[in-house]
Amino acid sequence: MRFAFSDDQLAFRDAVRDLLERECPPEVVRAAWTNETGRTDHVWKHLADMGVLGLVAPESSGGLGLTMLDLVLVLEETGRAALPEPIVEHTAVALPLLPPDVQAAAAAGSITVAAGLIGDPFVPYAESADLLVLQHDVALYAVAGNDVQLTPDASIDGSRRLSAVQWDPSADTLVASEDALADALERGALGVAAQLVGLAERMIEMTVEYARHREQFGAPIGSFQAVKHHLANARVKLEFARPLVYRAAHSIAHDDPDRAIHVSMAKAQSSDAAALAHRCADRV
Amino acid sequence: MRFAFSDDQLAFRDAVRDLLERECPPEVVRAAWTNETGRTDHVWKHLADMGVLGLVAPESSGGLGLTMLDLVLVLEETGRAALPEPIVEHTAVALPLLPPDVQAAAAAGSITVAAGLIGDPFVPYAESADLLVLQHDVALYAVAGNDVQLTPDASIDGSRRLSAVQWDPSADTLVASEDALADALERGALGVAAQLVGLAERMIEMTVEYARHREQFGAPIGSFQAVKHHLANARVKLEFARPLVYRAAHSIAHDDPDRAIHVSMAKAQSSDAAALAHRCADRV
Amino acid sequence: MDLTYSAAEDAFRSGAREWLEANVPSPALPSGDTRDGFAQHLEWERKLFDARWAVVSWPEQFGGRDASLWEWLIFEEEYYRAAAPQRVTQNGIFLLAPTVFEFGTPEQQARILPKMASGEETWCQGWSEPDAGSDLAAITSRATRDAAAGGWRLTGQKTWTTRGAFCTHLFGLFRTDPAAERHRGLTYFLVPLDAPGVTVRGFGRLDGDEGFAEVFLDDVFVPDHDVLGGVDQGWRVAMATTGSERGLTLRSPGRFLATAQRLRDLYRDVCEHADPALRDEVIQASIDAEAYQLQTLQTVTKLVDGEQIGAQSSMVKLFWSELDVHLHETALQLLGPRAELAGEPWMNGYQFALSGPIYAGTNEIQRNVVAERVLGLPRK
Amino acid sequence: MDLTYSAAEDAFRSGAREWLEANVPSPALPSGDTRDGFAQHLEWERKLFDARWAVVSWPEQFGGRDASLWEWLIFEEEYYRAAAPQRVTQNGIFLLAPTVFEFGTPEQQARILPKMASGEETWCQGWSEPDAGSDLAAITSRATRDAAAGGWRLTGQKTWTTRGAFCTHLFGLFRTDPAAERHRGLTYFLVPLDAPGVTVRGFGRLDGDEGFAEVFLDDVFVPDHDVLGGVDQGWRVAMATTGSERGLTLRSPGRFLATAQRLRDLYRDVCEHADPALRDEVIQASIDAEAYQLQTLQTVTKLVDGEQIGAQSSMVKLFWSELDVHLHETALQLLGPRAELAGEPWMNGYQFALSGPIYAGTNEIQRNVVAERVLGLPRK
Repeated sequence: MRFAFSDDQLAFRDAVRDLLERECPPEVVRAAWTNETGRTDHVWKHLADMGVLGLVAPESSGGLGLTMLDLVLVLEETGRAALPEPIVEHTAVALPLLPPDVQAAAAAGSITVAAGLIGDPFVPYAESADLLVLQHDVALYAVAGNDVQLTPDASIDGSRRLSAVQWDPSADTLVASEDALADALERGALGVAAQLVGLAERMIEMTVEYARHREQFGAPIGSFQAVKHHLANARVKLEFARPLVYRAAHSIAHDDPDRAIHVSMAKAQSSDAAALAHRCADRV
Repeated sequence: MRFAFSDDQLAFRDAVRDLLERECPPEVVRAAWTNETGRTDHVWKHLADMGVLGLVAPESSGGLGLTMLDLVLVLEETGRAALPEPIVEHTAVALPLLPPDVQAAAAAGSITVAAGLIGDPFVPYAESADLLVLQHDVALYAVAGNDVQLTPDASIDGSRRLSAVQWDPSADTLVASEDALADALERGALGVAAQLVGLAERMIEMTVEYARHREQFGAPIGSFQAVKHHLANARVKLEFARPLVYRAAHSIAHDDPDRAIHVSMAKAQSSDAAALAHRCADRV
Repeated sequence: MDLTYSAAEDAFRSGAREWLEANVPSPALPSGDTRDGFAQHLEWERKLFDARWAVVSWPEQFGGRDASLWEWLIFEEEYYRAAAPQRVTQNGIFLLAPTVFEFGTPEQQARILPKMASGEETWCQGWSEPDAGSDLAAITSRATRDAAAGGWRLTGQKTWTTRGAFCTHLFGLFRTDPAAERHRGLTYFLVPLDAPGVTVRGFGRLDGDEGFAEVFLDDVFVPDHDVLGGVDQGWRVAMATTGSERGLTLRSPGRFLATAQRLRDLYRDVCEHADPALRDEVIQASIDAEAYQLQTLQTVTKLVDGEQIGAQSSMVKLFWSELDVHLHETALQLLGPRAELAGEPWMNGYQFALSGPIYAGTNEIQRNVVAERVLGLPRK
Repeated sequence: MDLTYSAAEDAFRSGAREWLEANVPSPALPSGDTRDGFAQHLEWERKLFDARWAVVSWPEQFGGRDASLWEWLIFEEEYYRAAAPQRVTQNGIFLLAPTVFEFGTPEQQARILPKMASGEETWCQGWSEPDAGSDLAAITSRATRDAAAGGWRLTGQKTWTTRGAFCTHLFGLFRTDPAAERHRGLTYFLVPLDAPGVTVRGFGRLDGDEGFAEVFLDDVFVPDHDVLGGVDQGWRVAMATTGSERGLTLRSPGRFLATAQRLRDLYRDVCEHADPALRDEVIQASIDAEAYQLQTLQTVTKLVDGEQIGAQSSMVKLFWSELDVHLHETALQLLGPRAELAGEPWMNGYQFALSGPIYAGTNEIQRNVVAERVLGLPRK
């Protein structure tokens, strides 16, 4: 029993954090609200060069041949930076399903893969994607961007460029069915859970920073019990969400028979943690 | 439009409060946890003398001929005092259903009426009751204490002497069916809601009193924001429960077609208010 | 106790309902927090004014109907029931006007109120400064006496001014006696935003609207007749406004009753696929909306009886602001993925509701007020 | 990362499970907070000790198995899974013993620990006083030096002492230097309750049990060898105990995993008639119990790596105490009217759970600790 990441995993996480702090500061995120694609372009390329985009692809396709357990910390960092890119869809959901040549292009970041799953009528970043992995019934299909019809719609998050997608499934484009579909959905949910945990942590940090310096009634507002207790509650919620996320990543990486349950627990708890951190950040 | 009680109603409420402060202080409530009946005897008699027990019986039966709108403030006071007596069952549920002679005895407090409704396997105070109003299917029956078999059980509230009751319905003892049953259930639920509001108010008052005088870290604990905000939240919850209770009483008194909904709203909200006040009192 | 309306009140309701049904614009106007939307909203305000529905509770001479508090509540219920446009004049009508009625001279009332009611002059609030938010008494913008010119010269910065970029006037607090203790030495001024020395800079919110503004004042001359309620009396005068803001007039029950009704309609549309636990949330929000209405009826009865409401208004502000968040959060959960669409009214409402616990005195401050002034807990 | 147990650990689990299945008393013992129940629990403690399950993580010489932290967690899981009796010795084993291991002399360890493990000597905690609860440093009970007799004379009053009326010994803080600043000048003493000058008065709780006691000390002589960790060092020594109380050892995840399992069993029994919203509560409580276990595995990994946990223990205490209330509240809602029965185990558990946010440092104090020491917010 050992519930901790390896030094290599942590070092890689730190490297991604450094990269995103440098290349994806708040100005870059804000710029994506109004630019052409809603994305960052240069950060996408950096992530490819670092091996992040191809992290879970086999080495034969130019990937690092690693698992969701290695990816989870990296996705947490993308949540922390609020990275405006479809990295969960591209790397966690789609990459393992693609044929080797396409996988290689995706790992290199020379193409972008978006994903559209049943339950959500919109595909984020479909306009700038080269390939779309789309669900029909209990199967996934990889369809070229040219072969679909898009109807854009606006999200409140300016960087999330949404589109409704019209397309036709065919045997040629089938990439996953039944179990492989379930696995892909789990990887996606886990990826979002990791991002939410990273985002929650960052919101708490920024709020603490503000509360340490903003003064009212002659004292930093962070010295008032009401503010302290809001933040303490948010921090506790996060403390008991993160281990569920890491456990779910481990379960996916090891094909644990309970992995679907573990992913659901992780997603539910990290959503609540992020919502509480947001409320706290908003009010303080 | 005028959403307030009359001076007479308020004066009667004040008189009942005075009586209960004098005759039913905490020592009397505590004594009921271990005495023979779980009740107060002398307070029951005082309430009868004041007209409280017969408040909603017609004057021809020795009652005051008033309505649930007059009773609601009085029941609130019994909750405030945590009166260990089956007054909701006796006066709000049963009294209007009884034949004149029995009604007169109940109004005079020379008999006690308990009540057992479907959904609750226990009848409180059945052992010391002379008459039991019991539900079977969609009807109520008034059965003499001698004609039922009791199996006592212990509640965590020492004064609530519970019994499971074995009995047989018969046409002789039928006192209400269908609509009259629904009305009786509503009166009972409203009565409990009123008691919960009174109880919540008293818990908040006692907690405030404690927090004003208990010192830690060199200051009254009531000066700390954490304590203040707990209590403020409890007080707000109560503020927005009470009007629902009064409205429901008005709706019953005026046969408002929506009275069942109004009673449910009152009951739900006052339960939550009392639960929050309790949690606050417990923790402070 | 009498929970029915009189025949006259019922007739008032019918009148309002009929007029609103015939006149509420459809489709709905664009947001009043954009420049274009604001202009369209002003047209609507003019229409309301012409039909004498803009300020029903005001005296007829200023454009009202002398409506009672009951009638005002009825009008608000009907207004929100009809999903009529937001009131871009609300900061004037609901925040400044009560102060003008209480503290203004007859000359000020006659000069200010009719143009406010018609929307010819629009008012924004100059309370907050960069270092004075919850701690309003920390205001540093100052006014110095210009006896020769018969007035004051104002210098400083106001921020978080809702729709400041579109309004014509500002009301706010300025420090007239820097030597006095924090809460003293403030004066309540009325400032035309086209006065020399005023710079208004709108700033975008996260959602892209230019709904807030910073207002910079550099030696702006304001004549004596635009002091409201006496020199150095500003704190007392402003608190009267804050009282009405938190209490009865800013967020009437009709608003939340209408939102709760829309929430129940939404639930019926989607309940087949919704988490059954959300049903309880819909019901709780509906109960709370009714509780708010009933509590208001209690309060109005007290006011009619000549009682004061005082710190009770802090409980009211806590309740409606949390209720508004709850109503909208529940709706977003029911909507699922569609909730994130920029054009989704529930999402727009949610973003506004999130500010409820913060503006008009943060809920943390309100809880202190309830604890200290309603419950009697010690200040320190 | 490796989330599997070794073969040796699995074998340890099987051994514990088999012994517990064969030995856990059925029907359950009466409450250990009554005099009669306490005696029956001591018999059970003796049985645990004889089979070397009383203190698995202690060295063999004191009655333990030298079990690793992992094995200790496993034992706790099995203990609660088997619904074995509450540990009436817990205040000694979980609160005092870690301090004795860290600060005690070899003589003290040999004298105190084996009898604590066997239940021959039972320990209660003498922290709180009538005017020192959350503000523990306000302790006024004092110890004055008796150099001639080679010890100290203790005078004062301790209260809220769990099971004090049934225990043989008390550990607690007394003021040895009245001139020193609040947190200094305290000393940690071990006091036999049969010493001359000690009066123990049990007091009933609302539910009728005599589970708490007040302990009065009037010039009670305690020899030097019953000072733990040095004169005037009591605060530092006691905080080490408080750390373990809040952190790992007092409330192990096994306890809540077992309660969550019973809650799911209850839900399955009654779900046909239950409010569907309660399903979400059952699920949330189950997720939280798993989260608590996983967070503990993280923490144990850190401890095995030689890291400190420090103020993190305050987050742990906040979490399990709120979780325990939530588990039991949900159960009571599922039970309906039967919840109020005095013999209902969920109700008894609820009443105990309600004290969780209060004892071992109130949750208000813990939130201050998290804010100041985990998040770095300013003290004042």
